[in-house]
Amino acid sequence: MKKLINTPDGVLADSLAGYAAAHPEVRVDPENRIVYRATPKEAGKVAVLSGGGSGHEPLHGGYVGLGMLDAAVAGEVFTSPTPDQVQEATKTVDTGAGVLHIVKNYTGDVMNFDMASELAAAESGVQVETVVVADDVAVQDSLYTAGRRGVGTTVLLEKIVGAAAEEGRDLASVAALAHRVNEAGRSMGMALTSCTVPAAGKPTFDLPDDQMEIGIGIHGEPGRHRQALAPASDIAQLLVEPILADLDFTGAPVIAMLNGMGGSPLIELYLMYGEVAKLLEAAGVTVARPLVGNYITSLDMAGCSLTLLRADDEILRLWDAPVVTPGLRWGA
Amino acid sequence: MKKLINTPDGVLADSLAGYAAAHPEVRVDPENRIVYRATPKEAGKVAVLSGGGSGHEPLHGGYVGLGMLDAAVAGEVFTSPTPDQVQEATKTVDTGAGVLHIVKNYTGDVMNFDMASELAAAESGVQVETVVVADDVAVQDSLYTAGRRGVGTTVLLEKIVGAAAEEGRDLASVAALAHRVNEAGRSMGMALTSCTVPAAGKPTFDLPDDQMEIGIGIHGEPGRHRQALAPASDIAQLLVEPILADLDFTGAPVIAMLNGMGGSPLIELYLMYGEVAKLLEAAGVTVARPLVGNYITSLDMAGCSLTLLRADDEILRLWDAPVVTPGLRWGA
Amino acid sequence: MADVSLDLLTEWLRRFQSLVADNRVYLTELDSAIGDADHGANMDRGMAAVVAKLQEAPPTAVDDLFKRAGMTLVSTVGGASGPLYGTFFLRLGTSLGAESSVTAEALGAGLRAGLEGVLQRGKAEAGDKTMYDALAPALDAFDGVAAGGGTAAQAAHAAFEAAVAGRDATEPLVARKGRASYLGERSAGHLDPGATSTALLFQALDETLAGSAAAE
Amino acid sequence: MADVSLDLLTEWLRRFQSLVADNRVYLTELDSAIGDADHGANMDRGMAAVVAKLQEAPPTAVDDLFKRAGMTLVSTVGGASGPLYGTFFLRLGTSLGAESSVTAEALGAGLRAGLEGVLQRGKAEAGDKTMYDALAPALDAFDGVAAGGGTAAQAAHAAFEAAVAGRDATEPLVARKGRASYLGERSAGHLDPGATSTALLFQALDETLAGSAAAE
Ligand SMILES: Nc1ncnc2c1ncn2[C@@H]1O[C@H](COP(=O)(O)OP(=O)(O)O)[C@@H](O)[C@H]1O
Ligand SMILES: Nc1ncnc2c1ncn2[C@@H]1O[C@H](COP(=O)(O)OP(=O)(O)O)[C@@H](O)[C@H]1O
Ligand SMILES: [Mg+2]
Ligand SMILES: [Mg+2]
Ligand SMILES: [Mg+2]
Ligand SMILES: [Mg+2]
Repeated sequence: MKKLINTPDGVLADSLAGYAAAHPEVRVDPENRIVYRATPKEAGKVAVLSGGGSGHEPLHGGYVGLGMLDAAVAGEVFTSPTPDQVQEATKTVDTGAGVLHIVKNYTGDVMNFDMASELAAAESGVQVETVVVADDVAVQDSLYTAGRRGVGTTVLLEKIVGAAAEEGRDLASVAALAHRVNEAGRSMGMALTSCTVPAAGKPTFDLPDDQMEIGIGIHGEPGRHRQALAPASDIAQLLVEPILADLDFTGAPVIAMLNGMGGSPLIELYLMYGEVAKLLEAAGVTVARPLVGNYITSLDMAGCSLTLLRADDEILRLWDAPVVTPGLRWGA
Repeated sequence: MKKLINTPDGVLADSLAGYAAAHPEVRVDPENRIVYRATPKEAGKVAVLSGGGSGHEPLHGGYVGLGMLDAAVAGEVFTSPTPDQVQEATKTVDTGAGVLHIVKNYTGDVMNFDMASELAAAESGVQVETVVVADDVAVQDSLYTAGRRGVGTTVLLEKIVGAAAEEGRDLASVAALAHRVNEAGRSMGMALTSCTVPAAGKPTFDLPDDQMEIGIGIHGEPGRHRQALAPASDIAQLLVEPILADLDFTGAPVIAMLNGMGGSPLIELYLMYGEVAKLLEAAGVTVARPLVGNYITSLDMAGCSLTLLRADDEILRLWDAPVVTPGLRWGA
Repeated sequence: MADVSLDLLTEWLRRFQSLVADNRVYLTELDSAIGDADHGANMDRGMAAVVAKLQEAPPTAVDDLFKRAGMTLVSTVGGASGPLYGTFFLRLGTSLGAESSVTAEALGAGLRAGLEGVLQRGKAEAGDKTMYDALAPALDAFDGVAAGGGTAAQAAHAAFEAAVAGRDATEPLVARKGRASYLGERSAGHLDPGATSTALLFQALDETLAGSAAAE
Repeated sequence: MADVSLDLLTEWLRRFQSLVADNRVYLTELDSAIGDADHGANMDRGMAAVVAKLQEAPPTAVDDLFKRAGMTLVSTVGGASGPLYGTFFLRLGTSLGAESSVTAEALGAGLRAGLEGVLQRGKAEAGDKTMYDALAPALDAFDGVAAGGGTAAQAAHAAFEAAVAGRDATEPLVARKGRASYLGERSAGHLDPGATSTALLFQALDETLAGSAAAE
């Protein structure tokens, strides 16, 4: 395993220490592994909180700041944070207007956040609403399964909902918007290589030099199927088709994110976006806001994912609103 | 070779096409492989131009925009652009106040840019000044060699000089500032893995699983020496020490960039920055502005580099000035 | 028939911790195949914390033992296994009194309360390829022996064997819960990591009680 | 003693192109060891463009042939080899007239003008481990044979042998110019890629002229 780390077990603590040193505009609670805004939001505004396993940077810590999150709670690599951590962050960011929890749909995340909101309501009376992001079309959705994974839409949702909270909307309205965004987003991912979890010390799966995995998530879990390595134009098709088959993206402005998994360089991500853009245009989909880069990663995995969000004027306005975070910044 | 590409020879053209699709705020000339601002600078202001081989994204195309570059000229992967391309860009961006060429110190880059400024002066009378960035302390500097490589300081210089040009300073003053910044910057890099040049199809060098390269540049060239893989704290020392030995960084505000080589995820880069920050503090160096991320990369290489710039109030003010580019953005 | 003492129950958790530590790499390998390669690290981190907590202050009674173990797991593990194992031990503790020993029947009832907690949190059903598939048969076996007048040690041994059989039966299953469910058909052909750690839990109970006073 | 015709000189460049194409991978491998793994791709891209240009419109005279080749290399290669090989051919073309053939002496003088251009651009010295280390001895050998009354073919053969020897002599050298210089001592033990492509240039000239009218 080749990584810029000290010890496998110290990765999270050491990385958070570096994050704190690099970004005076956030405040890191090293004990509870929580990233807060250095300057808290004004009283009376809904607080927006997210969290999950680490290894997806800049998600979530990189999205703490004006116009996006108030706090991000970090679990161990690929492991949801605990209820205690989430509860601590929830109590701290509440200004009286309640807290929105943005949770990616994984059994562990959902259970830990559920326990946290039970605790928060019982012990401190904080009002909590939760949106569970579930947008991965690689996963079949059914009543009898864990449902779709939460992937790329999380980034877009944190931005849009963060802007709404900044405007001073109430908790019910912010939560309703969150659900609306979740329902309008779809993602699909692929990998050229496996990632390596530090504590595991070797790649999660073996992938021959001439094969790729289609339908991967962001935790190094193998995908839905494996197939021969293909040109970028074919890969674009494998990402675009299942998304368009799942939801109609025509007739509305679309936010499109071509996301890198952590080990693929920008030159390749732009190239992939070019292929995707061609297919979307041919399918009559209008990309109003493109976003290309590493936004929700899977450690050092090479590969990419595509997220499309069917937007409207309100969502676009919130998307364009100022955001000042280490991971996403514009308008201020 | 596992890459998100169509064909090895088409990488640059395809990636530029995607870049153009993703960023309506820039204009791409696909034939000459030049990235321009979509809205050119006001007449009478000095234009700032850079360029070089591709594979270092976001450098240079990602730094085109308000407060930074007016144009970036892209060569093939790791190959300087040609004089024709540079001359074309130079003529296009000149508003009458002259053009600053920011060139990284490599034999090929220097020769091609030299030929371009000869052509530009002869054929179109454009006034050109050139700064050759040479900041890599891994390379011994001497009259009889090609001199130090230009690496990380290039990013900082493009930002600072771009802000000065935006203020309306004249060419001589902008060029003088560029030389001053170049003399105040030092970098040192290391690699955990080699990169793979698409046209070569396999890693440039073989690096055993338990070894790392110290003193690498940004073109996949092997480093000054190879040694056993070490913890991040030791690696930080290998980067910090030669830089501090080369220039005194105490008693002035310092801009510090911990840069990823393209294949190392953010969680590791922050961790490395934490180690570096500890060493700098112990050495009495005051980091006024930290920057952590992938800013000048080497395709898919895993590894990182450290750049320190000895700043002053003027340089800090220019650093903080608004910048609106795909790769670096704040203040607007 | 001797009751199971607080010391033995504490020893059970210690032994579980050491089995988990020994199998850390194996559990993570199982989780690499159909999950996210952290089940070994998660369980090891959690049980190490439990043992450390018990070291700090010895448990005062059987309910205290399991409640503290459960709370420690909830607050140190995260992931799916943290709330599931945590709730399991919390409910087990809650169902017991502030006693210094338990009967085989009471232990069986407590374990079942734990199972109910797991079901409430995770909503797994038989055959979903989760820890439930080892836990449920283990408890059935335990209760069967205890109800027939067997010792706690005999019940634990039967539970261990049933847990192993349950664990092995997860191999051909297509997962419907947890991360493995994302793999669809590709999840078949692999043991479930959580069912495997659950088998270790009953191996630890079996080994602890065998040859102890509770075996009389 | 027959002059070297425009056709033969055009054939020289064609043959160089095909040798470069055949050795593309090899040249890139050499550049991987001590450079940035692109010399094969660079030379191949450039010479393919030269041949395409000549295909579009056949050269009208020897100066036109080499000037166009040089300009095409400058505008399609980039890197270090673009300006160096480009300048080499540009100067060679400039030193010749609008003739349809050249004498061995004139060709030698033209090649030397090319060498001067390379020196002016690159400022390399003997032993810096660059293409200069193959080019300079090749020209010395060419001039020696031509001055002694040898045919152009004989001169080209001697030049080829000297270029090969010069190329081989770069192996133990520590580079002082170009990217290889960054490696310091580690650059020793490898052939210089540019010296290797320069040897191909003279191999092409040798093969073109051997058995031609210019050999008479
Ligand atoms: N809904 C559920 N009900 C019961 N057990 C579950 C459920 N979801 C997951 N599990 C168990 O959790 C195990 C995985 O635990 P672990 O790897 O520690 O957490 P995570 O899946 O969050 O990475 C699975 O092997 C499975 O036995
Ligand atoms: N200053 C110089 N003078 C002469 N030849 C040089 C000089 N610098 C580099 N070269 C030649 O250029 C070759 C490398 O060419 P190439 O790989 O195409 O360009 P780059 O180094 O820009 O990647 C070297 O092997 C060397 O022979
Ligand atoms: Mg996990
Ligand atoms: Mg090159
Ligand atoms: Mg897991
Ligand atoms: Mg090269």
